[in-house]
Amino acid sequence: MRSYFSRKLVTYGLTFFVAVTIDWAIPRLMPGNPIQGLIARMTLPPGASQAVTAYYEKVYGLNQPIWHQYLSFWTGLIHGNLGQSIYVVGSPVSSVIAQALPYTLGLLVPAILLGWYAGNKVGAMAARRKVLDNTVLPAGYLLTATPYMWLALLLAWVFGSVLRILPLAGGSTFGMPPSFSWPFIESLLQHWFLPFASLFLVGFGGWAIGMRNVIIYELEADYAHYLEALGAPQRLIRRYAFRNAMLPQITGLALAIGAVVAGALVTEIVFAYPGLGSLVFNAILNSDYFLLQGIFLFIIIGVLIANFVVDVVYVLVDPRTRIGMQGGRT
Amino acid sequence: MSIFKRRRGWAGVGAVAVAAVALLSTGGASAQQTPLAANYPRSQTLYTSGTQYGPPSNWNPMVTGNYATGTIGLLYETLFLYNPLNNQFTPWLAKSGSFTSSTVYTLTLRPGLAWSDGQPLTAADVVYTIDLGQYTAVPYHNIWTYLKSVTEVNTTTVSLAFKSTPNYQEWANFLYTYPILPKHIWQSRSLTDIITGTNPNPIGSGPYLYLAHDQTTMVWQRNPNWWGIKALNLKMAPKYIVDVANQSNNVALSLLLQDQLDLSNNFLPGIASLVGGIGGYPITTYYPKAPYMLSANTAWLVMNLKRTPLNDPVFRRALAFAMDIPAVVRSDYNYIVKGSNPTGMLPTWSQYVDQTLVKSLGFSYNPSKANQMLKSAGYKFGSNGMVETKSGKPINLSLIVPQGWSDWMAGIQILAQGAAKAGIQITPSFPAYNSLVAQRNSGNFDLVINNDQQISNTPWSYYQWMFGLPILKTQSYRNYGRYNNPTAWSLVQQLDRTPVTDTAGMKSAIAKLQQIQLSQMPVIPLWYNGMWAQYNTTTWSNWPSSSTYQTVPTLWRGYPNMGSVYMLAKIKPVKAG
Amino acid sequence: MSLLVDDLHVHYRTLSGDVQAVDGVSFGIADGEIMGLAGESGCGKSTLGNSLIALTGRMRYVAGTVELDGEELPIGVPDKMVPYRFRSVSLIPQYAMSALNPTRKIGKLTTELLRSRHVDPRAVLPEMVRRLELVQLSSDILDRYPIELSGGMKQRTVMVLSTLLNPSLLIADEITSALDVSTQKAVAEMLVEFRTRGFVKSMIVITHDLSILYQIADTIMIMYAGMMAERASANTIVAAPRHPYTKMLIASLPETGVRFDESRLAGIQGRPPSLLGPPRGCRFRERCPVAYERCAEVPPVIEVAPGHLVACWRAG
Amino acid sequence: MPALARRPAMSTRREVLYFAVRNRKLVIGLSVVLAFVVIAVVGPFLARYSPNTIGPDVRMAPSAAHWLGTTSFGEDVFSQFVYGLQNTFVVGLLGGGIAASAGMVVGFVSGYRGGWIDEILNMITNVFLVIPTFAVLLIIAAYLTVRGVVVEAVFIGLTSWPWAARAIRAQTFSLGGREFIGIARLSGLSSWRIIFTEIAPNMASYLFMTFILLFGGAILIAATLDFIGLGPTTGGSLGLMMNRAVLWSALQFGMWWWFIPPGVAIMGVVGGLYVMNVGLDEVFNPRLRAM
Repeated sequence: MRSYFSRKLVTYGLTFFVAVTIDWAIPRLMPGNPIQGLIARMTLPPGASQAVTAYYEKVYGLNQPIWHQYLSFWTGLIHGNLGQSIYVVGSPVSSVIAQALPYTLGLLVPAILLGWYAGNKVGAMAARRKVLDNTVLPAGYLLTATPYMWLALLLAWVFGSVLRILPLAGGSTFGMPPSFSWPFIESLLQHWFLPFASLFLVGFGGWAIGMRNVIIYELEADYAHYLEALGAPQRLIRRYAFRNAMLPQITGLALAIGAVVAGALVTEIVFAYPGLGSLVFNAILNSDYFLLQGIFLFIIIGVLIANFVVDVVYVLVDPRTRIGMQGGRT
Repeated sequence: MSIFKRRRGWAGVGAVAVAAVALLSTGGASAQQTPLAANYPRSQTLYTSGTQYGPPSNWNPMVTGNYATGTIGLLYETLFLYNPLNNQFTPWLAKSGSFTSSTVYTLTLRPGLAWSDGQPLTAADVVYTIDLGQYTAVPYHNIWTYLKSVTEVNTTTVSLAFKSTPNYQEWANFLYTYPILPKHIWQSRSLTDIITGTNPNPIGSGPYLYLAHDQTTMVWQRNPNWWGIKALNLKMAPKYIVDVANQSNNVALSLLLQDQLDLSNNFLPGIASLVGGIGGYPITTYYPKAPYMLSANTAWLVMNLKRTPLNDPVFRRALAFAMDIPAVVRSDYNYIVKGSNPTGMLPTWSQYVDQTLVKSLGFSYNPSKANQMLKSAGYKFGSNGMVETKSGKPINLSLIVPQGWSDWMAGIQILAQGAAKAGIQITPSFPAYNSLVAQRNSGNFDLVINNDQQISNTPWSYYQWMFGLPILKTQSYRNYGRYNNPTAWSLVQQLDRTPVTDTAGMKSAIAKLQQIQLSQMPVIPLWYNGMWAQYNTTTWSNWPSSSTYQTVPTLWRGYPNMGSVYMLAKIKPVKAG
Repeated sequence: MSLLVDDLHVHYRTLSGDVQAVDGVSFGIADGEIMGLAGESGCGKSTLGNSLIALTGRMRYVAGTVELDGEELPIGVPDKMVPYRFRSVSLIPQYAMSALNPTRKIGKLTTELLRSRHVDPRAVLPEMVRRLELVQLSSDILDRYPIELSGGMKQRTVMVLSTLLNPSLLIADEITSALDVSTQKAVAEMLVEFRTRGFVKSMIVITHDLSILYQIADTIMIMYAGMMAERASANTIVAAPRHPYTKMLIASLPETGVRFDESRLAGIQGRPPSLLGPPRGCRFRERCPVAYERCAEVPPVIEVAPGHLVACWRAG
Repeated sequence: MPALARRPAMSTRREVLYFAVRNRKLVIGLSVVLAFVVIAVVGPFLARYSPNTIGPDVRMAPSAAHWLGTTSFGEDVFSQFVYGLQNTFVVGLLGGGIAASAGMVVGFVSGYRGGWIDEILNMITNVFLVIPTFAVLLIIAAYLTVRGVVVEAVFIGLTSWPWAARAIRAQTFSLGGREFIGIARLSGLSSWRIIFTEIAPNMASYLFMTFILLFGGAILIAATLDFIGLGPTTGGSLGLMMNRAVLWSALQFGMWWWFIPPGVAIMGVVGGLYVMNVGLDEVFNPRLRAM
């Protein structure tokens, strides 16, 4: 078991290193200079613009040779310093992200987990009931084939524009200072609901179908037939099938996280939700290297942690891998 | 493992479903009520948006393109205000200011000015602020190219000596553009901090105080001790101003329609069809009919004069005739903007337009004429009907605007279609803003649209942008097309040194510049971008309009000191609160 | 007689129509008898075996009766069969290696299975431990997952599990085909031991492997194309077969006759007929060296000697 | 074993065909996809306006003159729709094709060769799986000034192969242990030959299904990129239609005809592909066939 995890940790470590390096490099390989853009918005007279450029390059360390920037990036990272944002001028990247992160996590974590959970439940139910199968299956296919933002658009249109019962944009009512008061929490929940629903529904559809299909495979497995021959009731067989079908679904969860993150990014843009998605979008438009790096770092760490958790859960749930790791016979 | 236990799981899902239903039912009720009651009383709060496209993070007036909405105007104040709608300078922090000799300007401050921390605002602050400009990286460094010295005569009087004939136009511009800073706070700061710092917890002199901010909002609170209450008998109407940062105009439109915004300074596509009660929305604008909006600046087609065939004035003039501006005004903007005068002069500067020149050298969309001009100039045309160079190489001009600037993105597609009718092939493309800046500044482009120069006290600002010399390797500020005409540049400088009161002198210099501009066509004026302002009259009324009072209706950077601070005093709450 | 099968017809549904996989088979098995069931692939032997316990998806009961210990088994009605399964009729499947749920420990699986059949596991588990020891498995395996066991161990576990409730009839379907020769022998001997100890009353052992049957079976039934060809004591089948097919089958084996799989049967010309619409008369006719005009009629099953049944005109 | 197994008359190919035409999921999925293909192919001949020509009738609801109404600029939504649909198929085929090829190469080599090659390829696959490739796509897209549909498809293809590689690796791995591969190996055939003549044909159905999933995936990714405004700058697309509909406040003005059709088409095509895929699974996998 230890060797398994140390091996995993090495993989994760290497992946982290490579991924972060790529995310560091890509913005810098692209044309355009963030400082130039910043200065351009200031419309400064010629002399001033050069001098100000020099100041900002120094502030952001962009006057250093590229290898030095790379090294400083890692040293900064180790000290928990992600640098200064360019888009949100003068704010440390970490504080910019810290403001947006709760919104994104608040959307993503429930949407992923509830979507996964409910999808698997309903998928398993569909596999055993014809009526449910005939309704859940088509609905599931349509949902999982729906682009996140289009579902978001539809929900926004119906609930925000036509019925006008839910807000169309933002994370809470603009200008309402955050507090632990009921009006603020209510406002938070109202703004949260539609983006959450669009993420949840798409995920739900995919998981429901996946579960339904895997269960059908499992019900055709030898152990199911054997149990049937020994007169075991369908209830027991279904329970085993469900349990075994969960395993590929757990692995699938790890693979799906990247896609859901992408979905969250666009959904946030549709609803102008103040999470990482809107931030990424603006960081890109403003060539904000530091903010981009910082957000990526969080996404990468998030995805890695999620993957690791899934790995651990999988090991706990599937005796085959667990036994394999204990050196048991395979 | 709990994930396999059914009951608990369903209970969880059930709870979420119940919560969702509860949300939906209560959401319906509260979204229509006033959800803000608890915090900023709705009837005393002005909600606005349109300036801030990112989170407010910076209250440093030196960071000119990024400071939070209202930093200059609501918080820090200028010596004068300038109202471009009636071409009037109004003393603000200054009681008066005038040239007491040909090279000396004497400035008198109002008595009783104070900073929000209680310290008096005196001549020393003015001297400190102007002196800061000696540093190259300070945005108004250019004043020291003609300024010799600044001295404090007494606590309310400052004397400024100029090196020679003052650059009257630039100086007048400075007086209402840059604010006076509190010396007692700023003098201890490092230069880097002054140039690039965020200036949190700012101490200003203006009618509003910093109250709070978060990722999407900036909240200002009325300054009860503001000097202007007594001195100007002005009282700002809203107790709170909440500026909403948003990324998209369609979101702003939603908020405006839902009464969550009172003043939207965003470009709102299709707003024309909603103004005047269509659809029952209480939305109004400055003008009740087209163009609905005042004009804020000119959108210019900047051509790279270093490239063939754009180095040929004949080609450039033909291109001007191929710009289907009426189609842009109609289809892109639904008539909320106006096509530009051939000189590019904003409507407020119409007195400076040389009408005879415009008659002889002006242009309007005429594809067949453009085509004819190219033919008679010896340009060849390919089998597809598209113009080629005189040596028979195909011409395909790339026209760039920044990614995400939706009205321009649509606009250049319309322009490209119109130009094709004249036989000129234009390919629109949309690089990211910074990428566009890099291409533009380094001269690596064919065509780009630019509107950096805003409405101001003087057409000089337009001409120095158009003809500015010298041409550097990187043109970071002006003359992106790299038009090299020393005659024109000296005329611009001559204009600069013409006193603002000498209208005749200004006109004569400008006429000469317009002669060069229209015949050489270094840039092509397209349309006037609107001074976007949409008012929701549910909570606040008495907005600036052609029929009420003439004040610029936007809180964009630079506009409070062009008079919109008056708007804040003149609007009236619909319900007393 | 513990088992009496009378004129059983079971069809196998396919795209092109019903395959008459078991087409009128009758036989009986005495208490304590081990009957071997042999024949080429597709002769219907597995279908016959399965139909006695659980019809799978594509099998369809058509006609005939099955009586076990004097009680008729409702084999055509799956729901009604449930009470008999495991308790009266049990199965050691072909796929014994993968018959155990991979994510359950064997003990837990057994407990859950027993509970689902309303048997108190505490009453049965000590016996299970004894029987595991009998097949040389430690009781530790109850605390293990199937993946921790070798193929042979899994096989033996399934044997013990399937016979835990002392069924009257055990159907052992190709249980040795996946094992190596020495294990085969051990497993076969255990089957006999199970019978001897009374864990099962009677047994049908379905296999390709005549040599195994020779070792353990009391009687052997040879099937051909959905019908019974010959049935007799194991010695008689090997030493004195009467049906031409049996003769050829025995002859085609190497001396120490191990298995007759597809390739070895090359000795017999031709292929079995399609059971979609089988020919009238004797189904072996096409390949039979001694066929004559009479064979166009279905040959009756004749008892040529006590307990020796042959379905061939020539046998009479 | 049933007698069927011995009957050579019913060849595997015929059997697959037999089940294929009777599988409801396959038939429905394929019909939906084909219906959209027909619209994409025939549509341009029916369209009476060119997709980006501005017209005098703005914000018109669907009518006889404009079947799907007009945009804020008076462009014909139907014309944009059919051309966008064409591009959707181009992106899907090309992006899905590139991803499938990359996934196959990596998966085959990794699964067949094993050893350190496998370790390295596995690592690369993992990195790609963990990196938010969509975010990387965003950055790349943002900086490519001129982007065509083809460029977009290539980038999508190059970033969406990892899960396919992983799945194909596993399949190859299990096939590699089979007897016939061992025989091929002993006979001295080169690795590539074994992969392409022995392994790939044995996984043909699996590979085809992988391609279909990648096809649908590429369409979704492209739609997302386009929606953010980072899609093709030349030519239209369904995602771009939605992007412009949002930017120009179609939601607020109730111009549902501007943003509903593109979404329906994407959902239809991708959903059709997915349903088809399950149908194919049932056709190729005898255990799942219902009689």
